[in-house]
Amino acid sequence: MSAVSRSSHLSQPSHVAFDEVSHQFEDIEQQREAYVVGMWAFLVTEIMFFGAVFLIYTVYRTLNHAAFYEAHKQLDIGLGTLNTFILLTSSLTMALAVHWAQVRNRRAQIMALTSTLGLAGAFIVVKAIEYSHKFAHHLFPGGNFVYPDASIADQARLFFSLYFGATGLHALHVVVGMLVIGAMLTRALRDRDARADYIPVEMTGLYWHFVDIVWIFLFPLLYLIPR
Amino acid sequence: MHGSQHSHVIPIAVYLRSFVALMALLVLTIAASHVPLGTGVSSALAFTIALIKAVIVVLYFMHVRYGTRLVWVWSAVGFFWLIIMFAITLSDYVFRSIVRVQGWQ
Amino acid sequence: MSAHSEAGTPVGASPETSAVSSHRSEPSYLSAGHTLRSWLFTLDHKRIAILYLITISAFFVVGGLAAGAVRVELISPRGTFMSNEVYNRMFTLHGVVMIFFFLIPAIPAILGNFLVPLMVGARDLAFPRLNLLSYYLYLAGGLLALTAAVTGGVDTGWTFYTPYSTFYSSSQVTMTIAGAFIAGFSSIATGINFIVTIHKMRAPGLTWFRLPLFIWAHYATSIIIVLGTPVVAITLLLVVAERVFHIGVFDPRYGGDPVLFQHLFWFYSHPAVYIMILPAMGVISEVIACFARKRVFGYHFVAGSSLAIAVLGFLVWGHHMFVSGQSMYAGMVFSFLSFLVAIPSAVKVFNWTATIYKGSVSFDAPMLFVFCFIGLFLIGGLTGLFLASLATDVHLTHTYFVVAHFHYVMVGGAISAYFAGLHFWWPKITGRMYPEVIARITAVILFMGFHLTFLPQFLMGFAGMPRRYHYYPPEFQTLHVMSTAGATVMAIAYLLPVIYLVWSLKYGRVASANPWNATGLEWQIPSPPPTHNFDEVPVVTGEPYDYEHLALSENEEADGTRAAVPRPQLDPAARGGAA
Amino acid sequence: MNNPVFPEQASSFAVEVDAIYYLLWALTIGFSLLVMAVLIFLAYRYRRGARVDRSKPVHSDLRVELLWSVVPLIIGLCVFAWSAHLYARTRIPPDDAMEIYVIGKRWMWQMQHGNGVRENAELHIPVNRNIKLTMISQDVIHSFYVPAFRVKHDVVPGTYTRLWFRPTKTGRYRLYCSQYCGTQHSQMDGWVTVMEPEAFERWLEAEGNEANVKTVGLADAGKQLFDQMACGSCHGSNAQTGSIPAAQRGGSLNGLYGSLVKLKGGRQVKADEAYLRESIMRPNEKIVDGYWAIMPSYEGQLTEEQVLQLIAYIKTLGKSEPPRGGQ
Repeated sequence: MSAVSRSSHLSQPSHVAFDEVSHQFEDIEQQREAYVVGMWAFLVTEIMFFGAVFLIYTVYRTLNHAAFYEAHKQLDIGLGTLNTFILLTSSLTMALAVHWAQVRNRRAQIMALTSTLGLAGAFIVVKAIEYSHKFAHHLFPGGNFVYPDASIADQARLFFSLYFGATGLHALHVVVGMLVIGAMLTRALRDRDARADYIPVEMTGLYWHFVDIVWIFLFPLLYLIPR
Repeated sequence: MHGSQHSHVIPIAVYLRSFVALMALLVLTIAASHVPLGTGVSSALAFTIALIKAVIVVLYFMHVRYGTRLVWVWSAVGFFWLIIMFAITLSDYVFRSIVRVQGWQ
Repeated sequence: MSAHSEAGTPVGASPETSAVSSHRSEPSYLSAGHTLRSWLFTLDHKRIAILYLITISAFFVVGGLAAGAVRVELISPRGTFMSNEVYNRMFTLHGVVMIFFFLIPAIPAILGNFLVPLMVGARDLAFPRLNLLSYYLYLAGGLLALTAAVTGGVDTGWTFYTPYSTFYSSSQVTMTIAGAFIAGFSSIATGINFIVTIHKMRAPGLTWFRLPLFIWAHYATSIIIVLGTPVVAITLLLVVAERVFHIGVFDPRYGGDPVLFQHLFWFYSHPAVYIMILPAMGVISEVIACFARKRVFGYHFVAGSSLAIAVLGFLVWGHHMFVSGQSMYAGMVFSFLSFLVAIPSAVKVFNWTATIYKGSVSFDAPMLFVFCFIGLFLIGGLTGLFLASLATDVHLTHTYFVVAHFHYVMVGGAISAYFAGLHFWWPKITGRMYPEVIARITAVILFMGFHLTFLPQFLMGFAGMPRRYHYYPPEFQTLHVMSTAGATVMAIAYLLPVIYLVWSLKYGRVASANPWNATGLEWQIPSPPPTHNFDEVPVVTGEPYDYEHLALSENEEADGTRAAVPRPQLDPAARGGAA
Repeated sequence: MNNPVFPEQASSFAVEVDAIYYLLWALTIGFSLLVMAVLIFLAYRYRRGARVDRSKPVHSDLRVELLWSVVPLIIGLCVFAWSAHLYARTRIPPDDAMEIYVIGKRWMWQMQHGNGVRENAELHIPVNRNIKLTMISQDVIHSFYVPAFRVKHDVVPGTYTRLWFRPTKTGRYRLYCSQYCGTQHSQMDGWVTVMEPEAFERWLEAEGNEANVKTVGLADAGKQLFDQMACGSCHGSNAQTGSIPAAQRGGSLNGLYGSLVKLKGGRQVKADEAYLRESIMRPNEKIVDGYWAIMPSYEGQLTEEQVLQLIAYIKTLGKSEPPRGGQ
């Protein structure tokens, strides 16, 4: 840490532009690492948050395996696979966006962020299509839940509440991710040349890759239940 | 800590290679789901494939591979705690099915 | 103003004149802006700590009143003041407010927010805006819980066990859970802030083993907060989803399992009790080192035991569920691990006791609160073993024995340490000294009142008095009346500090920068400190708690030979220098 | 009134549980007094101003740290081992125990004896006899707690939980619900009356043919229900040989209770109450090898009491006939 003592200015600047070092940090390097470690600490909370959902799902799948196997046949594996492909590709484009932010290639960064945003939108659209199919078959556990095979209707209801719960929570995180990527995109468009500080884009990338990892585990657990 | 490699720029080739690996694993996991290996084995297989994909994303896309030791710790601690939570809670459900162990009278 | 520490005058010597504040160049953080906006939208960690102090004290009063109501109601076996419904809402309100809105945030949000940046030599926490957001999340959660309490209250107990909370309770469960859910994110924000600040913003030369133990304790607490809180967040969210959408997640009719709720709830709630006690242990280490004039014995072991508690704390939650339908073998695993987690706490207490050896002890109020802490925490910790050992837990769980155990650890431990810390750092926070004599009396009253309140509850527990009982068999009445009497004495002991600390704001003696001659970076700057804490980033060269010269000189000085000159931990000449 | 320091010991566990309890109190008081005494002595001896040797203060000593880590650990683990061993005995009921069913419902305990006698908030049991309680809740989680017997176990909706004890002293002992279950949680208590065996038999008979209580044995009620619900069409003895094609037949239930059942997929499960209840409520969960998942679920159609009656009836099946050969 460079130890030159900075003259202390009294008031905290109201708006901290990302390129500057905020007053409590010594230099840009310390600030960068602080933000990355802070982001990872936040991702740890998200990991535990989704981890608990996966635990509930795993316990109930072991308790009601037969019913869950039958109920999961209602899910459309094709759309699930398509969504996985979309999200993995968006993860690639996001990583490229961070790369180009680091090398300060503004045009490429904008192109990458736009494609990530587009792919995220596609994911939400495919998800909406899937949900509409489920609603059409009265498989939403809210009001009138109807399941053809009466003997496992109750457990199928539990399966679908876990399905809607987990994928709904994930979709919410995807939407939040889209907002943040949108903000990065507008910021990049507004600037004449790429900013020196790529940390905000890096943090958006970390968040987006985490959302992708959640889906990586969600897909086999929900869609590929073995016999 | 001075000079963390954080500003290290990763070549695009690394990203593309990781992406190809992820695609291959996606195809593998779907193929594996059609092979009747019995409940336990195929669940474990699906989980390990997903785990490998997740590790690729964490190491290469999230730059943990090139981050400082601190980032290593904080990216691993979350998943490690999940293992603790899963192992102990599921052990309760497994033990419940073992009604009585002889000799413990 | 240089980072020198002034020549601190030993306690009790001629009182500092107001000259101290006149020759400082920058105004203190308290006088750096008097508009409401400067307080409500401050990014200064010290001001946010003051906002937390006021709000948390208000919630402490609410929780205390609920406790008073419960204790008064239990004077007679057939309670005369309240109906069943009101009694159930009162003990739930006491539980929810005291745990989610007092014990969990108290020391980290007030003392931690104020002192962590000062102790590591930083100008502020890593993310000041996240810190302000944390306060407003806490306030929003608190107000939500209070509105729920006022508009009908919640009667599920602070544990929200299903299927009662999801299906049978018609009270304000959803709103109260929303309050606790939001307050959980406030706790997460504070945790993230501390982790990054302690990792990345330490002053040059301040290696991990030169950090004060207060920082070690808060680092371990932040790890637990970050790893545990999300699990209870999703669990309570699912309870709300069950109440609103009837998704059947913990409902046996749909293949669910109510015991799974208990697993997930206690996965957070047991580490949560370590979130409450670890910061308290950090305070005790600081206060004991200062008033015993000696480095804490076995510094590495005390620091290591904080981390050990944080890790082991996550493995033992099952001892809350020995009779809940959990399998016998899982119970044995949890019981074994629960005995292991008791060891680090015992090691800390033994190390504190060994610190006094060859020290130079002065019995100021903070030190009396420390003795109060050790006395009560010993009994609290050891009675935990009754509940960790399987056979006795079958008899004692769900009885008043458990109530007595966790009050000994939470009230005896965490609140005594909170008072010790509040009195110890009061001069640094407000620039005023608290009245010494009455503070010591408060500590003694607290110790007496506490035993009178909770020792009878141990006996009731062994005799089989169940928890949360509104009507109880007449044979327990004498013990209940003793407990209520003790509760009134304790109420006095909690009321006194509110009075004399507020009084000291205006009439207390003006405090010097280092009234206790303590080591530590926070004592090297004027009190109350300026907004940006340090003019130059301090360079730390020595070990923490360097009291050796003080212990010797103060005792020679006792027979009037030499005035005490504390050798500051800082080396003022070495300004800056490679980290 | 049992005084709180030495409460009444009325079951075979009580003496040993209390022994561990008093041992732990001895450790607690011992360690607390020791530490407080050392603390006060040191604080007094080294108080500021006292003229005492403070040279060469000790800051750390590995030996001492190990000593006061390992010694408490060893003591702790000894207590753990003793307690765990006793706990194992309290959780595994002996086979000769007298079977009583307990149903917890919001704010009242309902007890059912084998011969159909039903009691609310009261339980009459013979002294010096192993008693096994099979318990289930109809709504929220309750907890069956008799302090004098030192036994407690939660009563959970959806699964059977077990509790066993052996009363050693006659008398009336309090029964509590110790898991918070709502508004009148504190009024959900009752009494357990331990009687001499002869007095108990007389009481059972008197209760049995009490004019207003038409008591049908639990098993007989089960048989009526079994016929009423036409379970025999798939599981009855004539179904084995009758006209129903093999694909739609359920297995014969003779001698099923207590036997080891081989499931599809190779797992083996003991056919205890929990297995029977699950097979009635969620039949598709455990399919017996060689049969198909065709049985409808009776969740919601049978009350807990009716399920208990069916199980009591199934237990009597096959007792007269020789147990079936390995399936």
